[in-house]
Amino acid sequence: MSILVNKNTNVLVQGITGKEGSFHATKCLEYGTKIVAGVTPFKGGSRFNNSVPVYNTIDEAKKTHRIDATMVFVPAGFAASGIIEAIEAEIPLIVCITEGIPVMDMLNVKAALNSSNSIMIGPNCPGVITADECKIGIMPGFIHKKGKIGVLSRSGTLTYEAVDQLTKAGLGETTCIGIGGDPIIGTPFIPLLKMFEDDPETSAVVMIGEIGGTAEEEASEFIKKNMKKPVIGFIAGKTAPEGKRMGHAGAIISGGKGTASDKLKTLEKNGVYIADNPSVIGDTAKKALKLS
Amino acid sequence: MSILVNKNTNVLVQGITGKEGSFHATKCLEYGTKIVAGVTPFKGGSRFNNSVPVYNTIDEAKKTHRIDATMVFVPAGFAASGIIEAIEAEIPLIVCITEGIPVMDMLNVKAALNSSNSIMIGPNCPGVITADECKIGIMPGFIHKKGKIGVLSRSGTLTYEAVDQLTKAGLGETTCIGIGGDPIIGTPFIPLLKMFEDDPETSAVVMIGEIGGTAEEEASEFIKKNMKKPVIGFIAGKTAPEGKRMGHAGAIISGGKGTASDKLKTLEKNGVYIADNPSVIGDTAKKALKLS
Amino acid sequence: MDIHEYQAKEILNKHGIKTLGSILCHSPEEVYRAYQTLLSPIVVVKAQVHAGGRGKGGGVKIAKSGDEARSIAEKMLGMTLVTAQTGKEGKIVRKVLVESGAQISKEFYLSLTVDRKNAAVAFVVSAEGGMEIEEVSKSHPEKILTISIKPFHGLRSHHVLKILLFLGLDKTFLGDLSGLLFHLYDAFIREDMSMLEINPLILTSSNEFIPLDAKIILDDNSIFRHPYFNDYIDEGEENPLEVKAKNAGLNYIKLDGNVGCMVNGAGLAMATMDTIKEFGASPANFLDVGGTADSKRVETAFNILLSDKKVKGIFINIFGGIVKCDMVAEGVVTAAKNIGLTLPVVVRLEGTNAEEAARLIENSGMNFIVGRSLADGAKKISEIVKK
Amino acid sequence: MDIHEYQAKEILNKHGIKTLGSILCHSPEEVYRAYQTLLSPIVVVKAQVHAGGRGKGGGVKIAKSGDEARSIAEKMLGMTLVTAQTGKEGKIVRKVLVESGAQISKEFYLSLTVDRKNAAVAFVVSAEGGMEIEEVSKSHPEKILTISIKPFHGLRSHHVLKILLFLGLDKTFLGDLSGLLFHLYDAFIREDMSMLEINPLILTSSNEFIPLDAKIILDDNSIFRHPYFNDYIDEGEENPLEVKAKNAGLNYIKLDGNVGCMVNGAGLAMATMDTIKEFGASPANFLDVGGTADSKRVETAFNILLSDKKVKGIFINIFGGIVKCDMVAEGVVTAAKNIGLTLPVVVRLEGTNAEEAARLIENSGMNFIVGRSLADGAKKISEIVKK
Repeated sequence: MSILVNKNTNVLVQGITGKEGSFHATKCLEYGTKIVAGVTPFKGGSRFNNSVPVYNTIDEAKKTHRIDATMVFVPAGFAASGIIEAIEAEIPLIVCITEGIPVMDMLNVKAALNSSNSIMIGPNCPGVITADECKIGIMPGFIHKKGKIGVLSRSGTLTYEAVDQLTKAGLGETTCIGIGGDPIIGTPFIPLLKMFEDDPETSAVVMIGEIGGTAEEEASEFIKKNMKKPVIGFIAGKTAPEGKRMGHAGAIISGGKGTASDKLKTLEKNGVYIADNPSVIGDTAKKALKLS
Repeated sequence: MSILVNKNTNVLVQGITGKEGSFHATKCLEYGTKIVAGVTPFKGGSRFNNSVPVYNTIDEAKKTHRIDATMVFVPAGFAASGIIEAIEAEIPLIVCITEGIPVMDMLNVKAALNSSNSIMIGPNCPGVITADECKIGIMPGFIHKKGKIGVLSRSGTLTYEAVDQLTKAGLGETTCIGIGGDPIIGTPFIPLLKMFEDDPETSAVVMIGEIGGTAEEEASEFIKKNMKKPVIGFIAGKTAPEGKRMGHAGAIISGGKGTASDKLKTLEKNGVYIADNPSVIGDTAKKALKLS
Repeated sequence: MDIHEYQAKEILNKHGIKTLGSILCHSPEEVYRAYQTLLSPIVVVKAQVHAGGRGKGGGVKIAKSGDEARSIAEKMLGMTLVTAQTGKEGKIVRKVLVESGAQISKEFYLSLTVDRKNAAVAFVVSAEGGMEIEEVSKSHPEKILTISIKPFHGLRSHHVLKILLFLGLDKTFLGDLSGLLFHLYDAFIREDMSMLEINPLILTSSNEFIPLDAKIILDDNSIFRHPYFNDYIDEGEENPLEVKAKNAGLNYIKLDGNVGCMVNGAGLAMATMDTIKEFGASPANFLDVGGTADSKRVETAFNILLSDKKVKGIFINIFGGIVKCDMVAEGVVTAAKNIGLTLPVVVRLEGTNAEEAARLIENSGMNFIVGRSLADGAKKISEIVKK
Repeated sequence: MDIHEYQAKEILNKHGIKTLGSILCHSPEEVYRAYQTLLSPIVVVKAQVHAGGRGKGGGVKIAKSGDEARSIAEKMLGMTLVTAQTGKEGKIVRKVLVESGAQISKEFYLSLTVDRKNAAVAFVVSAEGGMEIEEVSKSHPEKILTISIKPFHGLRSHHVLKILLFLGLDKTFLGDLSGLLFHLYDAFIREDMSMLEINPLILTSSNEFIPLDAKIILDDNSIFRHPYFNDYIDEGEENPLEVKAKNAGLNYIKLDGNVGCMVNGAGLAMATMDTIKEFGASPANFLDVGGTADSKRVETAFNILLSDKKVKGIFINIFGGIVKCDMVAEGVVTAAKNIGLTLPVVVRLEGTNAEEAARLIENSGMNFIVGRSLADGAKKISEIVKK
């Protein structure tokens, strides 16, 4: 078991012939992801890597393929259109890697998602991976190993850091999800925490947050009320100054709100196991599971 | 039992001090409806009929009262605002009587409803009544009698005609709902049919449709697939010409679509008991229930 | 509300959509001068009436000179144009639009409507431009593409792409088509339209998209935020009785039968018409007198019904809900007396105080018959007019 | 991106929102002439810098004559303005806005922001105009009203009513307040703003609502549809190193410490800074080199880090995911050699081919130390710079 994706997930790639899209689609195929089709306007009829059929629109692709998930590499200016196309085509899972989508576009996308049955991960995220089964995203596959920890993160490479430790600690992962570093994202921590709580293979969850917004605080309240499984938390940005965007569009302390210390206080209060620095995420997970 | 409203429903009236609002609020109070508060901008602090407290906004009213439903008499130009205020205040049931709301406003209202937990009945409808318990609307209360038939209708007086027959036939009604005569309405037949199917007190449903749109056809497909209780159908407008709005904004045959004969054909095919003319609605209900 | 082609094009222009040069004319002389002004060797003279299908009825003609244009206008202005959409009685042509010619490379069908089922705005397109879309939808439904745009989705580039591909256009047209569709979508929403039909939308030989015809229906309910709608009302295009009824706040639609109907409520009014038909007679009209059937209102209604000379009898069917039936009965009797009504009238009053009302009607001394139910009343009036 | 007050007011004007007459000036002489031109007995001279809290820092002064205005400008232009928002180093004042005076009857606070939690646009209002809203929100949260407008709800009259009542205004102001709020909401969405703050919004003695100050932050990501954003960029207001980094496609933010950081990924970069701090040293910067850490890019990054003279050592922390660590190591070594780097550098490379990478670093002959983990690397660099 796992959440969101597994070895049977049929994946579409939107923007499959672009630079990023083609590079990562190849890597995903190498990992074993079942990429059944790609979409790029005006490239319909061609084949990607001499195998994956490319279509002009998702509707065209859907005529021939069952599609469970789509990986979106559409450029920022057209990403909202690409996501809404996927929502209208009723793709159950949309994973949007694209960085730099305007917030106003995301407000509309979020409204469209709310009235749909689609789940979106991202944008501005590394994607979703279920170890040894299905990778939809840009993370390095080899660091992942099937195991018992679910991973949620607003970050990219920091997630790899955590996963690497979990793998080396012999714990391994079920599913690892980068939820995205933007202020408005498709799916915040809570619905995913719930899925992990319900997933029999997941024993604990690592949640990696950062400065900006209140998503971690809300998540910790959910954890306190609704989760039996231990959650290990790390928050990046203790040394970040106020009013500056720390790389991610969503990572900003404004009006004194969204600081790491506030978040850590709330997380601790709500029973989250805190990893004081990123090097001890693996150890903290072991402790939380009473393995050390 | 009944659906949507009962004797414990706490009702708010939006536009309670207006001409229509005050007239019908009084009638509802006489029927026994628990009107707990009213809203009219800039009339906050006063009392309606020397008893019902009036507030400027729903938020103000909610500070003092539990509100289960609201009856909206706000003029057409401001109705969308009034409905969205009710959605934002998370009122579970919104009954909008107002006629003449622009369709573009209703598209937005409908989108807002889709992302909320509120149910809206109307607009341009007579309202909702559970016989002898709660009347939220403008229908004459005295023709209703507690019984076993659920009534759904796109019409006003034609509904009274049907109810009158059901009462005189000794069948009586559980809940009677005018869903509204506009092209875009809050709740079409299907979700209400489902509620009636689940309501132990309802033995059969009378569904009164008219020309325009395809709501009746969709309902009949739902009935065929999902309902065990008999449904009696009547469609008004067999003699209506094409391209003319027959009073209701939604009652129009356009491009040859939405004719009464098409609807009747589909209803019959899907097992709805057809009342050939409005005078036999009561008799048809009796036959459907094998009572005659 | 229906508006004229030239008004529809004004609205499109306001929203940045180019149409061909054109001049509205009321006389053959104006048409002659319009030909000279437009500097187009070929012009099209188009009857401005609230109805489609004008071409087949002779309401659209090509002229290659000022003289020819004038002589076309001489015949067209004042003619009664009968099309599939006017009904048998047709519409009198009071003005014509003289429009420059264009070199047409392709013709498409494009319309925007309200998608009731999805609560959305729908684009309907077809490469079969100039055809009646209802016919295409019956014979070749696969030649029509409908795309619904939910308000919170908005028109997006993938929608434009789908339309472009469906119309068989190549990549080079994407920018222009996109501009056109965004302008149309924006116009549809901002001007509160119920329908916007461009048939045909042409692609000119210089690769421009141009709406050759344009039909717009505006949502009357939004007139409070679009005062200019008032300037677009053309009562000359409507049935005079319907105009009179509307101005009196009554909802009246003229039909072909001989039983005048007076009902409260639109659904009940339709049901009443249907029941009359079932008993072998034919309704002369739809008439919803609304919630307050007082004597003043009933009198106006009587006057409108009686203006239709075909009417041989009247059926009044009122379900008195909040309003008391005896009050309505008094109003009916008073009104009938005021106007000296002589036609046979069947009155059915149901609801509060229905019995007292029946007595008032029976004892009125007028040519009134009481209907005991909707069916009974419909049956009685039908028998009377069939005599 | 931050913009100046005068630019913010230009945007507001474009959207139909009136502001006081004002003239942008670059010299005391211009300020003198501006006083004469404005025909207002009292003017306000305001420093145009990308920071709030100017009043307390001496960046906003009242003048009652042209001479007084000029002498204020003489002091203000060129001064280093330090406010709560500029940091200790302050900002140099290069231009001032001279604005007409107004008779103030009431002052309010009004801002629009993006409500992340509800995915909406939020209005924040308070009758405590002119105060710092963060302070009010801490001391008197009940004096602040936040109303979130979801995109498919839109700003509606009941929202305006709530704001009106909260601000203690009576019915007569409903129309004007409504107009202002609708314009602001429209501007916020159409111009892709992240923040729009009017503090204070004044009500003049003639009962007009006027934004006295205006602060706007634009969403850089939307620049593709707002080419005019480019004209609003004022590099003079930014840290020169940050500008240089940005132009090289690097994400760099200058801080006060002495450990230069070079990391791939924003989250890992923050975590690296935090870990350095834990080991008792202090990060000199945030720097995300992004996904492709080739020698060219690393060289540019080195140059930026070295431009900060406080930097005593560098910590390179790269998690090589898709990119191979030995390639990155080669890039680092080449870049360091090219620029003749002498500072101590701790390099931690994790991921694909990490072992080969460590060997390359160790054998490079440069002043490089291998960090075996994030913590190990942070510890080593901290110990070095603390010596």
